[in-house]
Amino acid sequence: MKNTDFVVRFAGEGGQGFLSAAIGFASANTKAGYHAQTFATFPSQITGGPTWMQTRISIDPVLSRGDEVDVLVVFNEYAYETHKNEVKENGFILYDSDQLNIEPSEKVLGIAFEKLAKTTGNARAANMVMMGALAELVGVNLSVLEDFVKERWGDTSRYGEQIVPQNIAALKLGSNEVQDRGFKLAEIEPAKPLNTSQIFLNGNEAISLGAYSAGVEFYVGYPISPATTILIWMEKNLVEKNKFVHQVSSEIEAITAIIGASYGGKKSMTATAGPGFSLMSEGLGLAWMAEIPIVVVDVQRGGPATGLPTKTEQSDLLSSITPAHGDVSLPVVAPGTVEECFYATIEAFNWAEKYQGPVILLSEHGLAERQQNIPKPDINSLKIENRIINQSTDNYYRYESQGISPMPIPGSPGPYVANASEHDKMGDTTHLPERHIEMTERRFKKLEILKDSKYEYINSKSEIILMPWGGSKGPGFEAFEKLQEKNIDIGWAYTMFLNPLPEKLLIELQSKKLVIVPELNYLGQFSSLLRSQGVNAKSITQYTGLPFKVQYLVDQITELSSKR
Amino acid sequence: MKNTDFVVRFAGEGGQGFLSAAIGFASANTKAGYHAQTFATFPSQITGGPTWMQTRISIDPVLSRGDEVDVLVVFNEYAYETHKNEVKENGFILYDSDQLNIEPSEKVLGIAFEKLAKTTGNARAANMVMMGALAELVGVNLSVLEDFVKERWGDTSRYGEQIVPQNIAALKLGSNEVQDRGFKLAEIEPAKPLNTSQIFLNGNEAISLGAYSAGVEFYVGYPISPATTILIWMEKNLVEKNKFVHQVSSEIEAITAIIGASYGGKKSMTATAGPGFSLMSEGLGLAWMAEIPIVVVDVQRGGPATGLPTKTEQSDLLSSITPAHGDVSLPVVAPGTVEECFYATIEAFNWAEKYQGPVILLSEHGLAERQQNIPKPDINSLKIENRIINQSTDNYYRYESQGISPMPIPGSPGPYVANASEHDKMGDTTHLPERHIEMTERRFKKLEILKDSKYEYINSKSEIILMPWGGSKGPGFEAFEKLQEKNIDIGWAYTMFLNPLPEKLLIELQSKKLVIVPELNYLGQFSSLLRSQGVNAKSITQYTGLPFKVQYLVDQITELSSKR
Amino acid sequence: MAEKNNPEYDFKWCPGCGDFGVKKALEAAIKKKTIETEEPILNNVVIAGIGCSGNMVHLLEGEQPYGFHGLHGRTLPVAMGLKSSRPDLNVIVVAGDGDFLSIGAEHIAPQAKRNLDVCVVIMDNAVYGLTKGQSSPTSEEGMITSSTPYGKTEQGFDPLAYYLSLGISFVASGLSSKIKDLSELIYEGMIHPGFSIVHVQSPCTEYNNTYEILKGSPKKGIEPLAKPIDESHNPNDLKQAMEIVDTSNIPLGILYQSKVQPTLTQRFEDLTNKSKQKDIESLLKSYSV
Amino acid sequence: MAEKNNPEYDFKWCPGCGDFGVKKALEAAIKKKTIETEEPILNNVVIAGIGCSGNMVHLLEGEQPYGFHGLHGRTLPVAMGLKSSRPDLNVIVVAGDGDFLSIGAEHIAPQAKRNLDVCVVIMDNAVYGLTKGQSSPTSEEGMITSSTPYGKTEQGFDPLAYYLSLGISFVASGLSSKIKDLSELIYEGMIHPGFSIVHVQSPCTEYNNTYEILKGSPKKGIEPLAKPIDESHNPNDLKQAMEIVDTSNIPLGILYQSKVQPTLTQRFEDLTNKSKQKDIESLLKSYSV
Ligand SMILES: Cc1ncc(C[n+]2csc(CCOP(=O)(O)OP(=O)(O)O)c2C)c(N)n1
Ligand SMILES: Cc1ncc(C[n+]2csc(CCOP(=O)(O)OP(=O)(O)O)c2C)c(N)n1
Ligand code: SF4
Ligand code: SF4
Ligand SMILES: [Mg+2]
Ligand SMILES: [Mg+2]
Repeated sequence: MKNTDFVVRFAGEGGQGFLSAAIGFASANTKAGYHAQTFATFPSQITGGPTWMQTRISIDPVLSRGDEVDVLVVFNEYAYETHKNEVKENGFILYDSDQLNIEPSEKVLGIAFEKLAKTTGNARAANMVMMGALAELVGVNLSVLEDFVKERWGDTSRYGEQIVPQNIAALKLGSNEVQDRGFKLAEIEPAKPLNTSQIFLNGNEAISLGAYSAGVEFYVGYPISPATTILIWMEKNLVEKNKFVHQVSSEIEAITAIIGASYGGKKSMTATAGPGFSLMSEGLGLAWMAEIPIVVVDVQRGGPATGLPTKTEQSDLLSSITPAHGDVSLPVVAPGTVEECFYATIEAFNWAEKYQGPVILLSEHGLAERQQNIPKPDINSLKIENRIINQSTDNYYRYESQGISPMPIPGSPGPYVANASEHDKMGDTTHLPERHIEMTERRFKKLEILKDSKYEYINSKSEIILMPWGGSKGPGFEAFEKLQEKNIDIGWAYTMFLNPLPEKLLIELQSKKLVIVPELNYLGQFSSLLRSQGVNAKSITQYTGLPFKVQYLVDQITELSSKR
Repeated sequence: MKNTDFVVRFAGEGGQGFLSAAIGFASANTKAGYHAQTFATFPSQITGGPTWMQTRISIDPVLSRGDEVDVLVVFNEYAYETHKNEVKENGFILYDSDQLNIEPSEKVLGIAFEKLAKTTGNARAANMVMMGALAELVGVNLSVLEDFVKERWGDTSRYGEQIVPQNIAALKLGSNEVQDRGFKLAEIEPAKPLNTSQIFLNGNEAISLGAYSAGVEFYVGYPISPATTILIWMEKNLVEKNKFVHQVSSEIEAITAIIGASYGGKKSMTATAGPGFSLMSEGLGLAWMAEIPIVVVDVQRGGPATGLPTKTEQSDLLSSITPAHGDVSLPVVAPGTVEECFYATIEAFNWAEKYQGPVILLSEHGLAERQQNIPKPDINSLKIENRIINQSTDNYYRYESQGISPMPIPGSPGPYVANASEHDKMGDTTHLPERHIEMTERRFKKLEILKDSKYEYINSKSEIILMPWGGSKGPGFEAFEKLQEKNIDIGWAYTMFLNPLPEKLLIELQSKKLVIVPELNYLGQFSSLLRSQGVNAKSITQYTGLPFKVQYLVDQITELSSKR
Repeated sequence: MAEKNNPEYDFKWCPGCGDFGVKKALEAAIKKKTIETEEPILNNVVIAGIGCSGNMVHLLEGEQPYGFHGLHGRTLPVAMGLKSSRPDLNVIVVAGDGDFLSIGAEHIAPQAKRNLDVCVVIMDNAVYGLTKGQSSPTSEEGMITSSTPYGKTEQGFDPLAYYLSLGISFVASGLSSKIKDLSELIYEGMIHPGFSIVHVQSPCTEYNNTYEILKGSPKKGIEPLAKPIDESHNPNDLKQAMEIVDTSNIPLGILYQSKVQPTLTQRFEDLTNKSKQKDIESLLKSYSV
Repeated sequence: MAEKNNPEYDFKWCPGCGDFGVKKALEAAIKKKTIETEEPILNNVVIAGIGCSGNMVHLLEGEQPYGFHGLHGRTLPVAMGLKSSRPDLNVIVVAGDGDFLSIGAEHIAPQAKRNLDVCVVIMDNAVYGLTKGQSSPTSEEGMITSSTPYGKTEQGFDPLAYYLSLGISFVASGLSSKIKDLSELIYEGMIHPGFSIVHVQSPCTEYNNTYEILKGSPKKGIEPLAKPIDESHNPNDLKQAMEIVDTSNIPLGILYQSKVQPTLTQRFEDLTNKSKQKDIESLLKSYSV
């Protein structure tokens, strides 16, 4: 029997260089038409420290990191001890016998990566020996890696004549070594033909590209894991005429600066993580009150306060909807996959410009740090919303209508005061009760136009619905498929649009016996939100700093749904 | 028939000095054993601007400001035009004929306050003329005011010999004027004997006294309406050995400074309002994470962002429970009356010290600015909780147990790191999943000990329960009494302890057909919280910047409960 | 909306408040700039802090500029976002001493180091007016206010010395009652290419009436605290400016001006010359498998 | 917990990181102080910022002081709360240049004006270490970092000049590799009665290795940037201190020290002498009807 899917985990010390090999291995396979996803967990220290990364390869799109490990590649003793028990019964452990020694067995195979590499004349091809060995182990055709090598280092003017043949030789050395010793998982099925070209990237890159596609013109931010790479992307790519990007002195400066830029007519965004997001509370209230479109990306990390900067969690949902004092209910869009990171960012901008206010894009460490192939977006088919700008010259009042009103832009007609205090139609402060009523209702009524968003709804007749959100979508859907295989009667609902929820979906959910929400937090934040909206929802929670495993979800869902 | 209750409204221009008269009138009546409550709304400008204040006097404790006005006293044209329609059918309008002229009628009476006062030799006794007239109008015995005058200015060494006889003469002049012209509401019934001595103060003073009684040792804050008067109180009264008070540079400094002081072993507090509260988000998460007891008072004002600084609202509830990113659920205590402001503050300190974390005391502009008589607290009967301090010298670990553990105090044994990052038993940073699970559960488990708090529960068999919170308690209870008079089958539930709710009460509420929540916000924040906890709750909302009127509640409740 | 006529706006300054003078000076400066540059008033944006002073943005009379009245202490970041993305606008910040130097103090140095091209007008009354009379950073040590009933226990903060030490490229000091001089300073600040601050003594008649001290009183034999800078002063000389601040009580005029530092806008333009023009297709292509 | 032994703690500085030297110096200074004052180590509290540098609080070896590892940028307010309410403690702040001078910059001036009696040790590597190499306020203009790929577009911030301009009552400058000197500076800062800052050049070998520039290299003919302050310098002379900062690149030693300003604790004690002792009964009584 052939394999359709396998997981390789690489574990060692940060700085040993195997991380790039892991990504390279994934990338090489995507070039051959396979699907790949990487998953990594980093230590908080800068260099060194126990690190591991896992790559899952499949002939179908990859939904989760994979519960179990088919092949474990270890580079030191500690890594071996920590990870050995996660290898499947019929899996293998490949170790770098230059670095450590393990009692050999039919499961355990040592290869001296660097020593072998040296025989090609290039000691730095050690990674290639490892990859060649791996390809043989998991049954990937060596040509996949050879092609990758040729493309990666093919530019001889840059890399010289030697690198490609040396690396290919190294691949073969590794592959032969495994073959000679008779280790093999199973051949992997050939890749299925894809009808769109693919790109390979992580969630933060997808968000950055999404923002660029949506037409972001102004970005400022303050470094914070795991959002920093968005700042870095922008600093590199938003340096253009009529655009502006800058690292500012704090998140408070960031949030108020993007409000200033948007007030000036520019599509504006910042990205941060929990601690920075909390610092933005007051500014978010200002954008809501003065009705200024902005997009704030919160790439969630673990825990409250400084928390767990390098771990994943979905625990900022409640505070992202009501981050500040007073009556506010901020629109929240939460992507569930790397692909959705791209589209959700565009939707967030569209929402912000349409309803004229702040929108929270709620991503996660687990998405930000995951590398994955996704279909290359078709830029021409994107629907980009742009702000309605006031053109009227006489006696136009920004806040007069009850509903969306065109925004005047400084320099053009219709001057008004953008005011964080309660105000009248021209934006001047007022304390009249009738004005507070009118303006409060105006602000909330605008949310109505966001209620027709898209959602997924499968097996809608079932009385029990599985509805994860954000990055738990992947393992959730894999669990859903497994439950269906088992003929368990369960439906599937999913949307990126968490607040306001798509109206039709909400009405559907309200009629269900039970909505099960897998989510990575303690409080069961989304289910509590659903209950407050009249849905009988119950969470499956996890707060380990890691994503769900599929089997855990299958077990939990089975238990919950049978109780009823 | 005699009266048991009346309302006088004073309206004019800020700075005209009638505000002190209004408070004096209330205070004088409390000295005679009546109950009084004032209600004021101020303009945002500093001097001048339309201002009014209302005083309600009753033979029973006063629950709300009073829906309708028995006597309106006006000092200018604008005030007359603005308020004239709020006078009861059989009420009166008294105006200062030194300042304005109104068509006389059997309802409208003009007196030249200052001109008359001059005849006593003291033009500044104009307020006394007004009060004398008022006493006669509402049927309060003049001796009540005379006694007040004697006490207030009796110190002849300070005020001279003349003031008292002049003021008493002025009172009589006013009173006679009304008598001569035959105006009269009705005699008020004699005051009922009180068995505790009373104090007369506003909500912020009650909070300050409560904090002092609870043993506050450290207070820093930043001015903001309507919380500033707490800072001012502390600056005056917390200047003692082993205590510390200071105006700091921002709310961010305030929140982190009180955390530092509490870490050092001191009972610590700050007070703020919406915008300042939002700035404290990150700090509140720190106190939750590092388990540092603090009390943060949020005196709610109107609106999001800068909002409505001089109006009342109850719209910070949701953001006070989850003010920050990550899994947090902050304990919230919300007083409903001036008296409860005192006791709630003590409870907030008790909670903070008991569960070792931040507690939010959620007050309101409407309580802060209201003057009221309350029974003088019996200091000796108060239950004050103090922190359990580590005494153990060997190998004590602050975060080892699952449950409340004694706190080491710098200078004493048991050094640890108070850490905003996830940590191990000694407070050092760690990223281990098992530690994040353990510590998250530790933090939430501590809330369990707060679930046995007190609550009110009347007519508990009814299927429909009325359950206001905070300052809506007063008008809510008055409405409840009216509904009972009408034999409408409805129960009453109330607690200051909004999060976590008293467990027994919550179980009760979960079994009810409907819980009706009058609250001053748009979102229906408390009912949404109740629904998320399995209670079928529905709000009566109002977002005008003003408190509820009783009749409005009676109508709304009647409608809601009959629909079912 | 050409002229303003707003019956619902309900804030007024107290009689005699220094901010009235600042308002007149600002109106005149904006007018002068629109005339000289022939730009419409709509190209002006006034960004206001929270405080009595910040109400300026609603009280300006005549043809209206754009306005922004946001959060306490956050004028500069809003101005930074607006000006860096819209260099064509004339951006003016108006704020109080509490707003600018206490809760908002963190935002000054960054703009100084970037040389953000906005003009800041500070109304310093050494007190928190709008919250009814607490101490502010510029209140002197020992000063009795509602929040310092036994006297302020912090040294007073010297804003002019602070601005100079940060190398802010235009620093001037004015007095609210000298409207014409003040207007000229604000105008100079607005046309200065870079970060400019006009720090105005604007007394609070309600909580800290310093008119007499500032202007002096020949009758009572009180020397004025605020005096014009000597004509011989060279505003390009930072050292000299610092000495004036050190020795004179409240110097009035332009203390320092430097035009050599590039503005943030110019700095960013330099970057755009260094980087390649991007487009979404080429960006996507760089992620191709 | 006498000695620290914590297998779960998972942060390490990179090989060669300057913070190692600062750690040794700090340990020695604390030790010296506990010996000289015969106070237990438990009277010491180390309040750390967020950054590589802040991990100091977990890495200190030997007998343990108390520690506080809170939020990015908020060391000073925590120290203010702790020290003002517990003047008996020895409070030490350790933070990085980003933590202290960027997001936390607003907190410096207030402590300077109060003369809060804590000792601050800044590990300046002119870069954000923990977030992997972005620019910081002290990075020089034009510096290439991950967040400034075309060069930093802000002027570099001069922390020593800034401290002096605020009148901070003890300002010293050190180098992480000169452990003994540094330890002495920190010790002096700790025993100084008032606000003291020891600003340390502590290179980041990973993202901004400045060892060679700072220490110089006779072999390569590179003059050291960091040089001891001339012995003739009088640290009580603020003007002279400012000149040194202006002219020398990185002066090492005590730049300024003033003992005349009262500390915040002393200031507050003065108040308590002015106010009457209160008790709850008399306070309640003042509200009697
Ligand atoms: C975050 C926040 N904290 C506090 C306040 C309350 N507040 C309003 S104005 C003000 C101070 C005003 O002083 P200043 O800036 O000197 O202006 P002035 O009124 O004296 O002109 C304060 C503290 C607020 N609006 N927001
Ligand atoms: C509010 C907030 N914003 C951002 C961060 C992310 N962050 C952690 S450390 C750091 C900068 C560290 O630089 P520095 O203070 O110079 O310390 P170093 O690592 O260089 O020692 C940042 C931005 C955070 N933890 N909290
Ligand atoms: S309080 Fe002071 S600053 Fe405010 S308006 Fe009145 S005089 Fe002006
Ligand atoms: S990244 Fe730099 S500052 Fe951080 S530990 Fe490594 S060398 Fe030190
Ligand atoms: Mg002021
Ligand atoms: Mg640094």
